[in-house]
Amino acid sequence: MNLKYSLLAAILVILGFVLLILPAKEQLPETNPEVLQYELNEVTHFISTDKVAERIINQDPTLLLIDVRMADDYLNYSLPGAENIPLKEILHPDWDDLLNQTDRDIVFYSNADVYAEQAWMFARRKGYKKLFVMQGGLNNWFATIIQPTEPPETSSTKEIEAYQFRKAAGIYFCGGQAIVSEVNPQDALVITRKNKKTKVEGGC
Amino acid sequence: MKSNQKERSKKYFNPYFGGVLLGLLLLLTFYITGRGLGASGAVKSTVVAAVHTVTPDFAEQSHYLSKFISDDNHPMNNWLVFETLGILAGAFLSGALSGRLKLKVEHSPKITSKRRLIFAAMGGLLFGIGSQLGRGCTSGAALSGMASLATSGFIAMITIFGTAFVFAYLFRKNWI
Amino acid sequence: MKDTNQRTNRLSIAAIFFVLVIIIGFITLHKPEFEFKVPIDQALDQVLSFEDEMTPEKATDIVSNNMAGYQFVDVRNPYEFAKGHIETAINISSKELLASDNVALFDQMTKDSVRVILYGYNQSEANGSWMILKQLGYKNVKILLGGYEYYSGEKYNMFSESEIPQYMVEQPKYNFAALMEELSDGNSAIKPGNNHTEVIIPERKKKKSKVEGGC
Amino acid sequence: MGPLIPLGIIGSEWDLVIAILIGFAFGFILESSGFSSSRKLAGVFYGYDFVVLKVFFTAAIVAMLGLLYFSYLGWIDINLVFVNPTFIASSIVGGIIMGVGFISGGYCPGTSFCGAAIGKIDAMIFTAGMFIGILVFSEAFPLFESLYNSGNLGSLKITETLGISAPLFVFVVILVAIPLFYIVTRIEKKVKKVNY
Repeated sequence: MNLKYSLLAAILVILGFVLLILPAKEQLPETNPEVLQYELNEVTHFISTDKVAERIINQDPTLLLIDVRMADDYLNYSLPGAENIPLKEILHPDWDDLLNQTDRDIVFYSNADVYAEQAWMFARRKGYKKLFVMQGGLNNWFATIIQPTEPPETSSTKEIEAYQFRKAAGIYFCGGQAIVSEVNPQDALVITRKNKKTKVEGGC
Repeated sequence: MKSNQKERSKKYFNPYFGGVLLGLLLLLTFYITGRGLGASGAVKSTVVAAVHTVTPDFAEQSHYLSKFISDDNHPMNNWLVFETLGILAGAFLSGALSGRLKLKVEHSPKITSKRRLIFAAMGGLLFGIGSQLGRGCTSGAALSGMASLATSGFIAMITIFGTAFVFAYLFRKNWI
Repeated sequence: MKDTNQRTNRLSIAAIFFVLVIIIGFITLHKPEFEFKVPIDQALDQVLSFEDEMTPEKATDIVSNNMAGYQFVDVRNPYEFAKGHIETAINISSKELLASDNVALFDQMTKDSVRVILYGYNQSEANGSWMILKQLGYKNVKILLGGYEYYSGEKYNMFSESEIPQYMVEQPKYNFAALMEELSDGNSAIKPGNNHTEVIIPERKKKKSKVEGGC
Repeated sequence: MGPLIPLGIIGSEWDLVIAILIGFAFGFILESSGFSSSRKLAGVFYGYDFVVLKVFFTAAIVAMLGLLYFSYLGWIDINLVFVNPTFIASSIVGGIIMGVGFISGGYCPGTSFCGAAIGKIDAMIFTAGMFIGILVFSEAFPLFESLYNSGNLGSLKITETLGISAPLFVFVVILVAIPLFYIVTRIEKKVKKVNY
């Protein structure tokens, strides 16, 4: 019986020791390249300018816009409520608190979507979640929201509705008073992931 | 007398076996729910529910209780309450299987049942206050806290057992 | 005593069960096939250096002079590829980028020090694949600015008045601030940091058609 | 991959079913280990029965080890595991009050439920006392409020407090626990048996 206890004790010690000599794992493991490749291919990281506009207008508290252009460009013009993290500073530890979260949808944008996607890629590689890229960037923002082109009359009602929304949104962003009718609320929402990662309330 | 003693202890699990099982269960609980086991929280929920039902105004005025009242979430509808119901059922089954079901007051032969009950009530009262102040009891704060390496768990463990040791001498008559 | 032994056996079984679970966990531990070889800060520096970006002019040069040591890789899907592509290009759709034979191909090209030039319809389409390959440690991979769109000449002179080549997609196409100023036309436009407090100013112009007014 | 419920892998509608099942196992193990007897529990303070200490420490070590291994194997996201916030002053005072309650009542909340379930009247009284205690606490809350909220250190982990890595800490705990188990077994044999 004593032998058995010694064996069990040995097992415990070995288990503890193995854990000790295992290489340390980072708190937030790097996202696997295959995962990133998959997300890029499925284009789950893009969010359209329409949806961004709608969420800004609705003052969605779960939206956080990040401008990855240089500070000068940001000061010159930026989307309402956007924070500025120039691409070259994206890895700076100062931004960890802002980026490493799961409460908000972070949307990166630049003039186009290349720099924003690069910022997305680096933040995503660091293991951060709920990150998106505004499709087409600010150039597309101006082309679609601020100065939308009117679709030909033959276009589908959906397109015309989208145009009317854009027009109204454009008025809103230019400081005018506009009643913004929502586009289809169903697909207006960003891909709402099923897993809500909330910290559970525990305790006794 | 001695054989009786052995007979009795045989009915219980080997303590290490119980410990390993409890550890695995705790691990499973963390794995499934992300939080540990607990017990005193259920009592709190029941108190909140009871007070809220009897005198709603009073509960809402109470600074402490009102923290746990919300309209859509009934206080009884609480993870820990259901867990506690499970504890009662599980303990009952275990007691039934080992033939330990018996209505009695367990106390040292040196003291009367009455004295034991008074001390039990006092202990319960203190535990009720202490568990709220310490944000959890032996299972919730100390055991689960230690397993999740929370500093509060170790503080709770050390203070609970340390204080009990210090006061053990005063209460020796009750137990030995 | 036999009974007590049985109980200790039970303990051993529980302990061994615990150990087994962990051992099985280690055996089945999924070792990722791919790992980023380039540290993240170096990868950022590489991107910021713009060294691995190739202009459409240079690409045209390579193709027309039949320069050796370059391989164009089209990351669009096979249908798009079939519709038209750079003559010497091969097709590795971005969905198949990490398939084992494609990885073997990239390895081979690295060994032969062939410079690989990725392109999609535009820069954005190849950007993800390019960054993944760079971070996997393929030093010889470049990206074609402007993508097939500009290479094929579809858009070459569309904005000829601009001095900046149009394949530089990150260049602003508008003077954002000035345009906003102009469009808001007296309405106080929402400025950065203003945190979109709604300024309600009655619309003055073109009251008749709401759709056209304002901006 | 885990924890399952916070990640939404198991729907929250299963939450309460799981609560009952886990509680059931919890109660069964506690009772079978002898935690339904107050005199067995109190034995740890007089040296005649160390079952509490053995079960408690074994369980804590197994769960600690398990959590770290699970985390290593990627089965559980350790950041989503609830860590009780540390309020240093109220933790200590609460612990002291609970310690006195423990030695006087002989139970703690979990074990008193077990005792009550198998018909221990003292356990039932203890539970009733607990109800009153919480009621008293909520009544006198303004009195405790400053203490209750003082010294908030957040969800602090012992590894952060001591500044050592988690594996090292667990290893040290194991190295301390094994001789401890051996010593208490020796003490148990020496101390006069108590019949209960």
